Amino acid sequence: MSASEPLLRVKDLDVSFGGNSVVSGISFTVNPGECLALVGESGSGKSVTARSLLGLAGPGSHVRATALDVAGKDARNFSQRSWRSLRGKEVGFILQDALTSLDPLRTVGKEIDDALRLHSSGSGSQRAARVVELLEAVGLDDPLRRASQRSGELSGGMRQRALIASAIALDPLLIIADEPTTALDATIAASVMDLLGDLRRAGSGMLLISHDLATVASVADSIAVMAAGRIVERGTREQVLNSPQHPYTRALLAAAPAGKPRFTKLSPASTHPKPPPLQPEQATVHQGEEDGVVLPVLSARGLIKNFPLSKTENFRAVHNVNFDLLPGQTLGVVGESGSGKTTTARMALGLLRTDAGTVELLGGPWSQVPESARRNRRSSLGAVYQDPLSSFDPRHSAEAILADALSLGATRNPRAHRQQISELLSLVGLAPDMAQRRPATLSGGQRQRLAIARALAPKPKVLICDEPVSALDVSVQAQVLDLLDELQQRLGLSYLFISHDLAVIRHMSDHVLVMRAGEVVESGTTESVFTAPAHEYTRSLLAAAPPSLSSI
Amino acid sequence: MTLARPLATKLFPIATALAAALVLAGCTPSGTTSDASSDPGSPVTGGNLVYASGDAEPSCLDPHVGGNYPQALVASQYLETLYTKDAEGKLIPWLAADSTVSDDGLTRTVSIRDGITFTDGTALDAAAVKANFEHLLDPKTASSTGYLALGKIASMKAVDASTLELKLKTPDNSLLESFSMPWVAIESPTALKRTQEENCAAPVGTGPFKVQSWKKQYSVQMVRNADYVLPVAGAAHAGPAYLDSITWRFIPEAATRYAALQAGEVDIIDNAQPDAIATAVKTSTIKHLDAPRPGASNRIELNSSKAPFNDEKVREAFIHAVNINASVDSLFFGSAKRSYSPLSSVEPLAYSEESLFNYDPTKAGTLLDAAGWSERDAQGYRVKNGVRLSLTFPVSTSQSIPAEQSLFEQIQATAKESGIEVQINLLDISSWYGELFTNSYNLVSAPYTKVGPGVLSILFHSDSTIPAPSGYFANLSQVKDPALDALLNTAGSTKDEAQRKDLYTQAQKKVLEGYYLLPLYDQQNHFLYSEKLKNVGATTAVASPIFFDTWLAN
Amino acid sequence: MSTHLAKLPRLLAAALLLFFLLAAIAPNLLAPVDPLAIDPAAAFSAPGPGHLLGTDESGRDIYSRIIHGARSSLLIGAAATAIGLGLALVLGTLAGFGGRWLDFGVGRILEVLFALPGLLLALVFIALAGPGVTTTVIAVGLTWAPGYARMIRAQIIALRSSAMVEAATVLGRRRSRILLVHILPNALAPLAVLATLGLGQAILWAASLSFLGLGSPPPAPEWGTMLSAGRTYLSLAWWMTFFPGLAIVLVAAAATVLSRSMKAGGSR
Amino acid sequence: MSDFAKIQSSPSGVAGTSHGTRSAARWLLSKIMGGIFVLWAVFTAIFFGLRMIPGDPAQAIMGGPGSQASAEALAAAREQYGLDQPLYVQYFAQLWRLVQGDLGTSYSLKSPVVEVLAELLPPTLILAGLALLVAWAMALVLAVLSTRSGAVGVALGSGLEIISAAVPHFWLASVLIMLFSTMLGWLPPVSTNTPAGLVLPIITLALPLAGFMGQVMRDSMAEAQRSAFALSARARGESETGVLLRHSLRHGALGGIALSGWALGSLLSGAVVVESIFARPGLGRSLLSAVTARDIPLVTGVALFSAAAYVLIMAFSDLAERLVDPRIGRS
Repeated sequence: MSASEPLLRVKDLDVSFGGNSVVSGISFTVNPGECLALVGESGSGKSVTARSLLGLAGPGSHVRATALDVAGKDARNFSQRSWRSLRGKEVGFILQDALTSLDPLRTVGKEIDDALRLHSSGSGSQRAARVVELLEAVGLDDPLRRASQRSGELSGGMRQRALIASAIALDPLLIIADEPTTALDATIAASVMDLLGDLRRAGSGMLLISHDLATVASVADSIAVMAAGRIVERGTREQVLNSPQHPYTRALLAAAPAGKPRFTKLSPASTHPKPPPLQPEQATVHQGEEDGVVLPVLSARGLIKNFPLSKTENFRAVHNVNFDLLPGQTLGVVGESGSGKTTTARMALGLLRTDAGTVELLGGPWSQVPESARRNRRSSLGAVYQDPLSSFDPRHSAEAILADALSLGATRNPRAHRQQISELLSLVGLAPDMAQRRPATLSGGQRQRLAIARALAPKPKVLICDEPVSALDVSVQAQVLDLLDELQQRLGLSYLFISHDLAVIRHMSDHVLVMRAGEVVESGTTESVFTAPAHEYTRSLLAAAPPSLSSI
Repeated sequence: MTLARPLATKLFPIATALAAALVLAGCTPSGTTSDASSDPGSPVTGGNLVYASGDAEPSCLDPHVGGNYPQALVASQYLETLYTKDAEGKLIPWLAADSTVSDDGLTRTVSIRDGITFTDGTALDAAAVKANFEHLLDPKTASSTGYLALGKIASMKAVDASTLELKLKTPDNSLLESFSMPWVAIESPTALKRTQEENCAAPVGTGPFKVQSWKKQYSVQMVRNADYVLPVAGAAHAGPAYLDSITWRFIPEAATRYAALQAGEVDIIDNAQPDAIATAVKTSTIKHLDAPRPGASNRIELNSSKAPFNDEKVREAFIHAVNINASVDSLFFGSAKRSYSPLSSVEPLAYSEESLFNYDPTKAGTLLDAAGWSERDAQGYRVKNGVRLSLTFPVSTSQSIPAEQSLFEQIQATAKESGIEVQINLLDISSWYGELFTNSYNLVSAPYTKVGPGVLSILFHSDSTIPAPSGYFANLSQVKDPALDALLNTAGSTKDEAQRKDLYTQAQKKVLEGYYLLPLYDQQNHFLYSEKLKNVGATTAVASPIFFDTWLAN
Repeated sequence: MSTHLAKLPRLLAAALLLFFLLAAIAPNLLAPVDPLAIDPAAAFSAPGPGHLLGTDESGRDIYSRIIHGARSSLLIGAAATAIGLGLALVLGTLAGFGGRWLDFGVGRILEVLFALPGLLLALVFIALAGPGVTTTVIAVGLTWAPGYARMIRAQIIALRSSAMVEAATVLGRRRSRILLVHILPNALAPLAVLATLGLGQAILWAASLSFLGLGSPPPAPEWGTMLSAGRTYLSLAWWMTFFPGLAIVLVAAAATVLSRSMKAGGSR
Repeated sequence: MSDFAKIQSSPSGVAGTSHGTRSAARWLLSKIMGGIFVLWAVFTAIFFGLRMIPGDPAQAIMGGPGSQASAEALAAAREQYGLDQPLYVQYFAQLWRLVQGDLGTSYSLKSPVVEVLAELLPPTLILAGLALLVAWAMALVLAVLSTRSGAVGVALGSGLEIISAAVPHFWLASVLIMLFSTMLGWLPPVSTNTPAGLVLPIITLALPLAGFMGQVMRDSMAEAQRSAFALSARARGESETGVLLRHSLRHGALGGIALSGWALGSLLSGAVVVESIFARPGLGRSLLSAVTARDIPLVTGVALFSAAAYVLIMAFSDLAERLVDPRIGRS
């Protein structure tokens, strides 16, 4: 086939499962050496689209298109056999989450070798050599050893690279990557993106699927924005990012916190109803303020926590961490997985005994007193988790959960607290009719709102938020962040805000703590840390972060 | 040698055949009791007979130890007894040549046949017999049946090689009958000197076969005794047995056992179930041998020692309230004949009284009303001052065949119609004995095999209500009647045959008319065998088959 | 197992269990004939208009015996399962909350119970307490307890460190309250699945025990007992064995199907 | 039932389950210690449990209460078997003998329990072993075939498994005998020394077991089929059969392996019934008779043996799992 001919030509692609359509009227083309990014939030149908390009839309799916040319062949009525000859050979597919995309029971080498073996290229020894070569190509150290390991023995980044290696084993003309960097730490995500960039430059066409405009911005030539199974906007990267036409695209761009100063709204204002007027005593901010000296509401000194790996060796989870959370302010804690963020938070919450060091809450001893002494003071400290659903008792309705929190556990009978419950619901922007729903039936955003409402019920002074938005879609994340902002302003709350996402941290925090391997490598005001990073690790983090879209 | 007595009228589907058999029978010691047996043709030497036993595998092949019927069955192939019975059920000397008793009946002299040797080469003589009796009476042997049979022996002396003199505590006119039971069979004294474990594994006797090997839970292998000498020349052929060997397998499941016979895996099975017999007799390939056991009949004992059966009226009422005949006919397909006697029909002195046992609910009703069981409770059971007329009936799963258990269930059902509650408890043998020893039963059915009417004293003499150290007692209806005791005592010791017969008849009348027991039928002992097997039917005095004359047609 | 195909067996299973439940509650509704009424004349009559599923050796109607037997059979199953679960609950909770040593101890006990084949456990127990329905029930329950206990323990331990419990702690709830309000109820939820499953299995086991002559006393119609009684007459009257067997198989299978679908529903 | 089997097989409770990274030696040691503990506990439990059974052991020695054993005889037996000593003395004496590998003398069979076991073990092991193999084969074949042939196949397959897992052994046995021996006359109803005689017993034992295992295997296989790695394998151009054989099958096998310890128990329990129906010599049959005969030494022997077997199997299945699945033992 000539270079001019597109690798992928899709026209009016419809995919439906048992009657209800999930993708409809999608058309696009990918030319050799070109990278098209398909961006959309969960449920927008982007993954289904990607899979239907390989005839893997799944059982019960019904795929129709006026044109579906893959690698120059009309794939509309392909037999399984011809699909198979296509997969892996002409088209490489990189799946969403590398954790589960490699068979845990087989060695990485075998998994990669499969692609070679299936399309019968070379003898066993030749293939083995090629496997090592590939692993090296995707930047894995000690490829020989890696080839003999199973995915369980590899880190997330390594797995993703191994997966890529298996996808590019036969230098396919076209690579389809479905959320290749989700669930990866920023630095690793960046390097994986670079790797994909190299592949593209090497001449293979690429279809990149992602929920996040920022991540694809660096690689994609053109971007197609998907919503509800349709492409709402398509154009070059510059067009889409700088002069978005469709309101949805605009909303998406607006929702990205990167480069937005504190307290600027990320979501359209109409996302939730106006809250009712507040009781005065809640409005008072900055208590504990004596002759100009602002006392911290939550402070930690020399926190240390070790987890025993075996009888002999320990894992150093947190090492000598200090911080002060000032009233009405937000202290952001940023770091990659395993940096000790969450352990710190759990010690601050008094859920985890400290090996050394102390935590003080509102000037009183906290970490070193027994739980019985903490219990009645807990009402002043709330928590919001990454996965709200698991933090609710699945058997209780929203109102029951709130009633329980409001009554300090005295009752789960909503009647006792009708008034406050409805207030709380509207405060976090949940419609009253959500009261009877069980958490499992709520959407991700609604769950997080409910979690916040529960945290607020005992009228706390301090809220500890551990990755509160990382499980949410960009637009929903924006709403939740806005909500947190708003609540802080109106209730004078103090946040200990933990996230791996620099953009989020920057948007939310007054002060920032950068953690790595259990230690605080840098701390200071958000401005100073982000504009003039002192520590080299902070710099590398910032470098790895996707560029703030406005800066393109 | 001897025959189980044919019961022409018993197997009604094949009655004619049996009649024919009777005519043939005479004294030809061949399988003529088996149905439809025409001329077996000329004997063939050789072959291995596979016998499938449904009984529990004996824990010891020496019937001296313990002493139960399964042991008797297998031991009959390699052990022989001092006395035995002939076709007419007459007691005849076997390993013994003759026997005399002193006038006071306290000295019994037994002369031993000579020219007979055990399969280990030891010669049979008075000393050998003495050694056997001592073995039986030695507590370490833990003999139960044999021990009881010789219970009256006070001392013994081998006068010379062929004469044994026994001194008795009291006269015992059933001693010779006892001698005819495999549990007092004669073994090689040399072999008896071995450890019990060894002797249990391979007893040594004078029989037509000898034990070769014993694969636990699978089979006992026996081979022909090449230099076998038939003690009494006569009907049976002389010289060694026709069969090379016998494989004695243990197949507890009735259905499996019969299936094995059908499939030709085995040549003969015991404990044949009524339904199997009924179907088998219709075929030409499988034949039937019915050899009812001697001693007591199968019966239900009514425990007269406690309420409600301490009242004779209630016992009589119960007996009239249940309809045995209908059940027996349907459950046993005519393979079992109703008995009205405490003794087995093979016992010459058996006395039966049919008139006492007719099914008559109305009579039962009036009797019970008379006895004060007039009110009825919600479930329609009779009540007497607040107490329900309820009878507990422990049943041993290992001692009652399914058909019998069904019979009991039907008794339960018919009794209910007269307002009598019967509670059947199916128990394993140990628990079952437990119930008996604690006297927590009103009804019970326990077989008892013994040669001769002497069994009556074991079952109905008041002495038998006194439990042995183990707690065991045989008088389960717990009759305590001095008059009866007297009858049994004299009957057991008299030397006058006529008087003995008369006294035992009176004794039987007494227990029957006292409604102490409800006779059912003879102790069933049915065998089914392939028609390839010829000349089956010879049995010992306890009706265990012997395969000396048997051959496998090819 | 959530294709439309899986729906049909689910419904069938539910219908079956309901039918037998009805039979257990109001047998006379489904089978007016007295299951104990004997009729020697009509013994061994084959299935037909007179007797839907034939008669047994005493001429009793097999259909009505199966229907009337449902109660005792289901009761045996239910009771055994209840005992098993009850015991398991105690052990599991002890292990789950009693701290390391108790957990260790209980763990060992469970191991030992596992190491003994169920039937041996049952036989020894029956020998110990004497045969009868009650002992059979307890014996069967006993043999199944360790499995359940292990399950409950795992559940509780998983819940102990769940975000839910953490959240409750942060809200200042007492340990005891968390245990009662959050952990136990959620740990028990999956037991419904087990119970359904156990029912079928327990009935199966009780049947095996009555095959070994350790079942419920006659004439009470009980499936296991009927089955072993009929075995003797297999060649003569197959229906005596076949239909009670069928009843057992159906209930056990239905219970399995149902519990599987319950599980699927729970996980969805 | 698969759920139940899973519970039964969850490795959590197994002697010395491995947590953390642990050297093979440590693992082995923990297994051995755990095993010894289990054996001791079983011995103790059975010893005292059986002593609680009503009835005088001496009776059992004299061949049950039916035997009218004389007082002397009983005394002799008590003395011979050391039953006249206080219980704790008996306990420690037996424990000591056990350590030396002596299990005492069977009351009913009058011969050393060790010999009895040695004689009855092989037939049972042959039966159970073959049954296990056949069950494995059946389960695998059924699982693969049905998974291979789509939703209908799965429904059919699991239906078949559920039914066969719900069939009582003795019922199955009787039906098989009627069918293949009485009606068709293909196979002997009693097990003989010929291989043919083994067929029916093995099927009887294997079928229900296969039902259980099949369910577990299919569940884990179905999971694998739906998994992301299966998808990426397909995306590599792997055929459905390839996915099934190269990926799902291992995961299915894993589910099956975990079951073997539980399977052993059910096999031994099944053997009790099967051996008595098909008149096979073996442990199961002797267990039944031993319990009813109150033969304490024999019951203890059988119990100890099966416990030992259980411990061994569990160790092996644990080992096998580690070989198939490196995740276990790390994590």
